[in-house]
Amino acid sequence: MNSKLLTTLSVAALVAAGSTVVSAEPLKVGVLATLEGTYTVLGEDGVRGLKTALAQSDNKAGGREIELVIGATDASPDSAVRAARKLVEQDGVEIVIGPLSGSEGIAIRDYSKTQPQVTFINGISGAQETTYVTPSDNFFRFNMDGAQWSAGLGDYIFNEKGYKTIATVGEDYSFVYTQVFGLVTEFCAAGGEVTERLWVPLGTKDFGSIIAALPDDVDAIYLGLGGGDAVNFLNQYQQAGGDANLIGGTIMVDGTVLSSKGSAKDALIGVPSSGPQADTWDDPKWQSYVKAYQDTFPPDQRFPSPSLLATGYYNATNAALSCLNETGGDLSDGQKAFRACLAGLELDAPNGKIALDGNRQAIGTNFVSEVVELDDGTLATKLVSIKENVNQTLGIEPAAFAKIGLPSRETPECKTAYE
Amino acid sequence: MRAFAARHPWWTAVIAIAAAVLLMLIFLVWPQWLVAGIGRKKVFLNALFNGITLGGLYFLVASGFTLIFGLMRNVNLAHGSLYLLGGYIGFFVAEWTGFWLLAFPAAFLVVALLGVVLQVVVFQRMEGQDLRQTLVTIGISIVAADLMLWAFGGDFYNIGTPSWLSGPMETFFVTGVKRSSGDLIFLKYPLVRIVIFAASVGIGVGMWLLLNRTRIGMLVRAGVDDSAMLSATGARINLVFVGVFAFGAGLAGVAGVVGGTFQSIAPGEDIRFLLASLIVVIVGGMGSIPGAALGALMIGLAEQFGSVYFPTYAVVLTFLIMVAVLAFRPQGLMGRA
Amino acid sequence: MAVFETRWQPARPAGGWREWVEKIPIGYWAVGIILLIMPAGASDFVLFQIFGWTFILGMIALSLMLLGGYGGMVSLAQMSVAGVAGYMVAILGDSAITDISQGWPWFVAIPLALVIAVLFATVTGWLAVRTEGIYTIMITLAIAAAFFYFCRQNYTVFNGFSGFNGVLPPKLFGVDWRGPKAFYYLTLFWAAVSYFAVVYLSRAPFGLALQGVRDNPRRMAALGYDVTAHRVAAYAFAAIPAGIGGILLTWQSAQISPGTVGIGPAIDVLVIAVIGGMRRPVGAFIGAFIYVLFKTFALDVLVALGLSGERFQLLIGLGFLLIVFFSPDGLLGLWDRWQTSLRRDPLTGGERGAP
Amino acid sequence: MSDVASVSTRLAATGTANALELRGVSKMFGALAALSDVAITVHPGERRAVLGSNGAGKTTLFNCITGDFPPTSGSIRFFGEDITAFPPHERIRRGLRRTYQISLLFTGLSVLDNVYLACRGVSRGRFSFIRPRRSDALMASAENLVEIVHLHDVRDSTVSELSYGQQRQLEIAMALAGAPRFILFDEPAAGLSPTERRELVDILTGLPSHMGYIIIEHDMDVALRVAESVTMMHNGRIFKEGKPAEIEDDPEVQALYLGVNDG
Repeated sequence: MNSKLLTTLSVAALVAAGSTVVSAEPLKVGVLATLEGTYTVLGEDGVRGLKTALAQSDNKAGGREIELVIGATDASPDSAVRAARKLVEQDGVEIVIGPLSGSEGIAIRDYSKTQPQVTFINGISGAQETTYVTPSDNFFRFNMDGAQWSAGLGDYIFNEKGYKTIATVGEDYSFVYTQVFGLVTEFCAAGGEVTERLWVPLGTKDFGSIIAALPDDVDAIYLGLGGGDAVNFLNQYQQAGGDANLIGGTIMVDGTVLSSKGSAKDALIGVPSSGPQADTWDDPKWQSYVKAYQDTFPPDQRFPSPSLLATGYYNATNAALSCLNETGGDLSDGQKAFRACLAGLELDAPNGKIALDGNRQAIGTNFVSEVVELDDGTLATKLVSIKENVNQTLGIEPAAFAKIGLPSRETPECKTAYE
Repeated sequence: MRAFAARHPWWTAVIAIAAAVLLMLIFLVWPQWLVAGIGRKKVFLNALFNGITLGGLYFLVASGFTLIFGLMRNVNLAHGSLYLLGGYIGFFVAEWTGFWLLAFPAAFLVVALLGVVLQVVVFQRMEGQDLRQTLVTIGISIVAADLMLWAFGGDFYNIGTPSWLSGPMETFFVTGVKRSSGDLIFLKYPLVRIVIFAASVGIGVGMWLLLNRTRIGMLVRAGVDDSAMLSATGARINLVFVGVFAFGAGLAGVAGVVGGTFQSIAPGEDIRFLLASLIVVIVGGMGSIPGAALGALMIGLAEQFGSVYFPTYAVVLTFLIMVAVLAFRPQGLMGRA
Repeated sequence: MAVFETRWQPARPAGGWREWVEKIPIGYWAVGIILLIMPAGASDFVLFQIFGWTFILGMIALSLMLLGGYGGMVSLAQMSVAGVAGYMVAILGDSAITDISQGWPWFVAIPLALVIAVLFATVTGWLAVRTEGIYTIMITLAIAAAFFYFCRQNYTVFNGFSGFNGVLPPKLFGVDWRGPKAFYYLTLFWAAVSYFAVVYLSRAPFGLALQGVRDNPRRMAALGYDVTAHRVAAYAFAAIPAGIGGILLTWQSAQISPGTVGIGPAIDVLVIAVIGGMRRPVGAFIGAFIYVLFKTFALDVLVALGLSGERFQLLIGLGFLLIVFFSPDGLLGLWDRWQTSLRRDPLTGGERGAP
Repeated sequence: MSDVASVSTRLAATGTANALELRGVSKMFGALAALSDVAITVHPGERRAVLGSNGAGKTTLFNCITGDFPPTSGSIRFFGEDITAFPPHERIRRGLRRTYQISLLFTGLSVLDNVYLACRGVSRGRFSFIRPRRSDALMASAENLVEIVHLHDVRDSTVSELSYGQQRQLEIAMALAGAPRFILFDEPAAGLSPTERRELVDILTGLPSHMGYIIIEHDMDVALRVAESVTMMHNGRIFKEGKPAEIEDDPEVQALYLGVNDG
């Protein structure tokens, strides 16, 4: 708890709070997190990120005590809207932080339009259309979307690794479409070629035949799998003696896979991937954040280091806290001042600076990393390249970007230039 | 066999031709036009063998389910939970002792013991009340799923294979010819899958022998045919019931170890394998061990061929098979009307 | 019957409206009036979320009660039937997925959605009734899973994993039917219609025959009834309340996606029906109310008690288990037993007032 | 009443045919012959008792006649019409009824509903979604039948609440539903108290005179009071036929049956 970040933040809090009186009534903040069903572990780490941020600011912002109300979802949009409705309409929260998964995010964006008096700050949901198509005025997203999380990877594997042709294997749903979207636009623009895109149903457990069907005339294979599907793939890939070059999507190398029990994950060592964070980044701000996370929770109640879910909720919470401090906890007049602050905020996050665009979508830093084995035998991601100022159109002209279309099984086409 | 041929000459011909085509597909080097038509031989052979090995796993899970149902008319919708528990136990035993093989008896024993408890505490009390059993076991599976999530977390567990089992082995099946040298390319196949398949065939044959060649087996089979007859044999019946339940549950535990070895163990796998068992026994015929084998093989093959030849609807394919069977043979392929 | 016509003929009083109204127990009046004036006092959240959701789930559970309680066929596919109707309203009507949604007017889209749901249920029933008893539950579970996977994989019609968002009720008579009060009355109306339809049906020849099939299919066949046709027809009829519930559910969350029709929700419907009790239609709504309260507030209660919030799935499971273990007829069964024990004379064990 | 009309047309068409005519009826269960070469002729309005020890094939005979288990060989004619291959509900629609030895009632429904279902089964509108009114003709005849079997006091009770004897009476009411022309009673007196037996005899003797039946009964008192003729069965064969008095006095019968079974 003695991190530098903490000090800076609390000093800022003191300065900001100086003008207002501390006796203001507590501020109710709602949290939407996946705490039911298969993805419970992920939601729990998100909440840990949020609690880390709150602990750093002593549960206070703008002179007001923060009162947390948690709403549990099961990663389905139905449950997310229901939980949000309870937080807003029953518990009367003024700020909602969350949710976690892509389709939940879209549903909450739609819901936020019916509740203009409440501010919604996205947790970590990463669907592109949440802020790209029909954005909502009171929905802010301080994390990048799935396509942005691919930024830098295409360049890196083409130029540094020297892969000219790749094939992709991905779970058949929107998040992976979006990730492949980001990869393909960059990789193809650099001159690479994507020969084949295989889509496997979400929840595929036996990849035996899919592994045999992987093309053997490409330089590398991109894997857009997550959780149990990823673990199963890697396990069976080893059993089949696979030796192709692999590239990982963001959730292929996240904490759930890297901390899975057994040796399946070893197939990932040396695999390049990209995402909004690199576990072993030596940047002091990142290091102090990791330490704060580790200090807030005992080792058996957390991951070895914060997952990107924790970081997402952490950043969202910090954005809210710093703007509460700046406005002195003033949420009057339809939270006008608070929202103006959020829109103009440049968040000095542990994973790089984050600012918002006109759709209240993050423009941030993306990390290309490779999986390494640490001294204690655990796996982590090691930074190899940083891409800053990644915006939602991936550096492509907005008009040209719009012409590519929304991510799907076949979109985008592999082209050297998108115009 | 000859009687079948005499009764159904057309069917016999169709089956013989299909078998011949299959054998040719397996052993001949594929000509160009065939590769152009349905893809590489390697893919086909892998799908075929993977389908068979996956079928082996499904058979292990479903045979316990079908045995329990066949003898006692007990519907145990917590069967998937037994599978999952077996997987977790197997992981920890293998991890602590360092012996993969030890995971099997350990999982079998613990889960079988749980089976005894289930039979004595739950099923004996509500014999003949199908619906109540179903509901109670659904309740048990909900509770068990959360207890296991509590105990083992949401992590993915992968039971490590010993080094002598890891990696692929070269087989004598030819997948193609090297264009440059003209050498034959042989199929490489994961060793662990071969071993696991051999084990499930072994267990299947063992079960068959047990049922058909031993006194206890006769008693069980008689019970499957006519439970009224069995109750006439007196008090021993309850003991037989407990034994069979324990055995069926133990098999699910063993299957959990197998599944944890070549797939992985995590929350949600219980429902997946419950569904798989249901479909296998509906297709094969409730209460029939050969039916479970046939159903498991069909579902395994459908999943694997589906996953490479039409991945989008591969998951739905197994259900279509089930619907087709229900429509034309509601009692299942090997079930008695 | 001509044989006996000359003999005794019971004299029956001519039943009029007034007498019919007088026969309704006071409790019904009380519940009805409370439900009608509820919006005067209750918050929007209570109206929309608690009661709206209760009525919707109650309707879907009611369709299961009709099949299970009267027909003896426990179907886990009722959520899928509801989902078909919900999906069809999104596909045929309006949603944010303009590429797929046809944008047909409500008076075409809604009836058509219900018709398709009935067809789906009929096919499900036709498959399920080919086998008996416990098979039904397994086959319908498999069908529910198949429907879930199909929706998730199919993009051309069902829009795959994402499903449809922005599915809103039509602005009829200038009312925003998704407004809390309007939506409350909308769901209350359809729940009441479904409830009374099922109550009415239970005493009609079809309903009686269905109960006969439940009690003794062999005797029913011997009496000249076509048992299979009755069972399939029950599936078809039960699709109507489920379908209406599905459409309302889609409107309530303004979206429908594979998660809405997954295996979890399918089992939840069974949990609701069983908790309430499958013997009488009202059980479906009692079960739904308890389920909704639990889903909404269990986390708060657990946290308030200082327990970890994650274990509430365990609570639901244990509660369900206790009920099915000790009272297969659900809470209604417990209530009935309590009532009988009150009526029973503690000394003689006979019913009071009985000779 | 269209049913009655159609029945009368059929009656007219078949003229004076026998109510029931069995020729060479055999029923095999595997290698076991439950019935061998049975021939029985019953005239319209005739009341016949079938006697015999357990396993003599009496209930199997009923199952063959009603179509629950069709015979292995032989033919069955009902009022002149060959019904050997008909499914059970077709026979029901032609006016054949039976009661069951074991109770096959709808235990979750009321007495009146049970009888109503029986009445409805042989009429149209089995799929009707419209509730019957009290004045409905079928409902009236159901109430009437309930009255005939002395169950009027308990007509709204659930069947599971009835005494055993009342359940047997209900069975009879259900067999009388519709327009029966011929009824098979399978041990209607089994398990009844002496009072209930007297009631049963009243009910049976009070049936309209043109309504014939066959009754399987162990209780000789009951059987001989309600039957005009008697068929003795033994080991799946017809052993003797005659008037009650003749059978009672027959030494062979006494040796075989009456002596060992005192009813």
